[in-house]
Amino acid sequence: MSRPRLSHVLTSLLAGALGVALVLILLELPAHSGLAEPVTEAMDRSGVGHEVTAVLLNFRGYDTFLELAVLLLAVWVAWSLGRQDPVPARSVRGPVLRGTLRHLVPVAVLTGGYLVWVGASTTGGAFQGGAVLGAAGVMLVLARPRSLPRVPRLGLRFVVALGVLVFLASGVGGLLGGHGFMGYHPDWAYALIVAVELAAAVSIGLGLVLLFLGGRVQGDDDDH
Amino acid sequence: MSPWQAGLLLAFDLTLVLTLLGVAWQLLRGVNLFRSVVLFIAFGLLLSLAWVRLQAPDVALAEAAIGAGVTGALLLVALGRLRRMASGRHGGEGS
Amino acid sequence: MPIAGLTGGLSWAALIVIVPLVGALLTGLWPRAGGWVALVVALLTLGTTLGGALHVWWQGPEIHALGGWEAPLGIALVLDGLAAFMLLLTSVVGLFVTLYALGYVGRQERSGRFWVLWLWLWAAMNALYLSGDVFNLYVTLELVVLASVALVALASGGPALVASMRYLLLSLLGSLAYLMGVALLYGAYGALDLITLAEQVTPGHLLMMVAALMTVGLMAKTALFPLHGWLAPGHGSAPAAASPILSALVVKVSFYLMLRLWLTLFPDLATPALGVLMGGLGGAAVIWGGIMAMAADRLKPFVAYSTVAQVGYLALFFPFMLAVPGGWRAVVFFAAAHACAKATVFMAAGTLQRAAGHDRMSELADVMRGRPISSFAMGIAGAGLVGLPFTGGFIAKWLLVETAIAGDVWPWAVVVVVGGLLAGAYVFRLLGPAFLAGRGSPGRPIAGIMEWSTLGMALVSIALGFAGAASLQLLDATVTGPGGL
Amino acid sequence: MITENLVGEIYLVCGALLFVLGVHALVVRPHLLVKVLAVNIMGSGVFMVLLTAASGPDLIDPVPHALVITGIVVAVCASAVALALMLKVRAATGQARLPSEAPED
Repeated sequence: MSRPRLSHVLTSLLAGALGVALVLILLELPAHSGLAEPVTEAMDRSGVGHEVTAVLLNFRGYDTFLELAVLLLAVWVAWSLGRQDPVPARSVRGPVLRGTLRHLVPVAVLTGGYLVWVGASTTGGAFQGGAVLGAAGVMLVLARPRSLPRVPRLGLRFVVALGVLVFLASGVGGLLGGHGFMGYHPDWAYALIVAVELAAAVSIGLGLVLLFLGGRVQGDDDDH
Repeated sequence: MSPWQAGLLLAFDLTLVLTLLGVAWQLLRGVNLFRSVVLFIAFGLLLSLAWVRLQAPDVALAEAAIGAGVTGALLLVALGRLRRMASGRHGGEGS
Repeated sequence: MPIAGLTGGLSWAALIVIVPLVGALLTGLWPRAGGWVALVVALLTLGTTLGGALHVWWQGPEIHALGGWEAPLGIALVLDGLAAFMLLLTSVVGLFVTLYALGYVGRQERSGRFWVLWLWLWAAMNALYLSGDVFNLYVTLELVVLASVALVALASGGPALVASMRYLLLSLLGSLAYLMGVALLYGAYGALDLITLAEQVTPGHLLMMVAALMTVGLMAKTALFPLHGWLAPGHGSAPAAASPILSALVVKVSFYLMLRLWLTLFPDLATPALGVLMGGLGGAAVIWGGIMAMAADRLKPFVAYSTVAQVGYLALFFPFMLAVPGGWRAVVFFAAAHACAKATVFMAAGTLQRAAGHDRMSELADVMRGRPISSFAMGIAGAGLVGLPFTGGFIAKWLLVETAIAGDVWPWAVVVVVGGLLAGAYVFRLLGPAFLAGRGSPGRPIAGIMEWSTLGMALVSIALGFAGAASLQLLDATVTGPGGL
Repeated sequence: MITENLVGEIYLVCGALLFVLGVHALVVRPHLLVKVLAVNIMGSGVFMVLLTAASGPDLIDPVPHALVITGIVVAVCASAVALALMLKVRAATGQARLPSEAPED
């Protein structure tokens, strides 16, 4: 038992030293406003009114694209790790949850859609909206684990990948149109960004539900 | 902003930061896994409060929904599965 | 370094990212068609990579401003000599591994999983090599980590799963240390673009902290000496088609990023003491890995320990970078030579393991005699690992020794030579039994393409021996910091 | 003006400490679930530094906001994979922790 303790003490000391050094260095940081100015200058060419959305979907759209790819890859990885047992073994019984769900799910879908929609002009966006959709999906699964909607398998995979597919198509379109990979024609920027965000929100929602399920849905082990 | 308000906000910030650090310390001790997970969800919600204070409402929304909500749900499910494996009612997963 | 203007239209850099990504998406949608998609994608990727490399060769580096947003605001793809070289290496090794895997996972149950993960990994590696933005590099790093962890875990079984878990946690630790470095950089300079940052950074406490966070984080991923614990069990227990990818390519990814960061952001921080420290760690890895390989009794862990040893040479870029301008190029060439040789050895090892039904080294002689193609390929690759003449490994070690002597840091030449002797000893231990007279048996049936692709990979490692000068010239077209190392 | 800076400094210090707490727990705590929590806490610390370091005096810089949102999604994906892997490890080895045969072998 003494050896692990020694290594623990050592780790604590090292971590403490790292903390002190980090704090000292952070307190010396100069005050500046980063990229706020270039962002403000470019806003009128971005197609949307909200700065964070402009950065996420336009200026640094490639980051967001790869991030959607991370989510998709995580779903495939969870898939490849094999089936976990379906999430709770029994459904939650009783009228309360059913009744709540009947009202809650449409509200959640509306909220999700709304969040995506307003993301163009104010706080909100694909990720927040997608997360709300995902939460609604998780509730549905919790309430009715035995009767998962039997989406066609290819269809399911397609919907999870939809965000990446639409974003990639838009990005390649930008490349062919001479605006650079992941670029938009300024006149089309708004429409394309909203389309990408909607597709992304749907994929994020479904992806989160699938991660929650631990990968593959019942009756969907067909890749052999 | 009047000095009063500023002082109040500063007190709020200090309390928030100390609570965050305290919660993080408690949950990372890992004495009781269920407690750790619940504290983690609370940590996520407090964190989104901090993001609001740092004038980042978008991040606050994402943190509350994804950081606290989805991660919390994932953790709870994983914990439930661990417990079921431990109690032996399931012989692991069927892959 | 002249930089060919910003390209607006079709760009090689963008194509090199798009092609494998489309493949990854297609295999995700139709896992059954994975093998054929992968083959087509491998050929197309090799084609676009060649095109990109020729572009760099003739016209210099290409910088593609994504979305038309120029550097401080947007993200740039940077296709320069170093990136082109690594991309080309990935494509060539990737093509042969794909051919090998066609035979290996072909009709196996759940082969779809392998193809999806492998193509995602490929796309992620290409994106990482091309990214010129420190935050974007973090996202691509995470993609690489998730895909490679899952490849290790494909071999379900206690040791493989524990190894992949350890690998995942260490990688996440490394990624977040790297990200903390990114946060510090942004806090201090308000920029994320590598080239913009390179012009602004000034040596000081902050930059030292950033360098320490990023280097230690990436060392863990490269499995450089004190942080190598996860590599041997991970690479040793992964499926045979995944081991060559992990050992030959994935380890090089974080090495590449470390090198890239030191060339652009931290050249002023490199001090002789640091060179001695990192070189010393490298030397220790060479010796330790060699000894562990001598002691291993199963084939795949044996090959994995050889990777631990060979990764040690990569750390020599620190002392070399200081000693000779452009001295790091020898190390990059070594990385390529090692990648080709190690991919061959792992592929041959997988074939022998499947043919024999086990990989206990003491009992493999029969199968090695009965599988002359694989054994011959392994022999060539083994010669490459040792650094015998007529292999890429020979040229690589020659360049390393030459650089060490030219820079008057000859102790590192001793490390290279001693490491070569150790490698000679353990490679002989591997191949020796095959030369003894005895019965040969081909063992269980094996898809022919597995053996022929292994031989092809071995021939590439010989061909590399003739590409030394050209490689160094390509590497000259690398975008570096103002320090101009 | 002084309070403005002070507020930033409070959060910067908090970010650094969260990061360090996470590193410490990741190394020291044996249970894999706690290790996953530790990774998340580390990430939160980095996000806090990132958000605070660039919240300048007058203009609000939206770029770190976008980066942190990206980071949050990446973190949840990594956590999901880590948890799934943890369950596999638990099923295969019977315990949800890494065997302690030292990392130096």
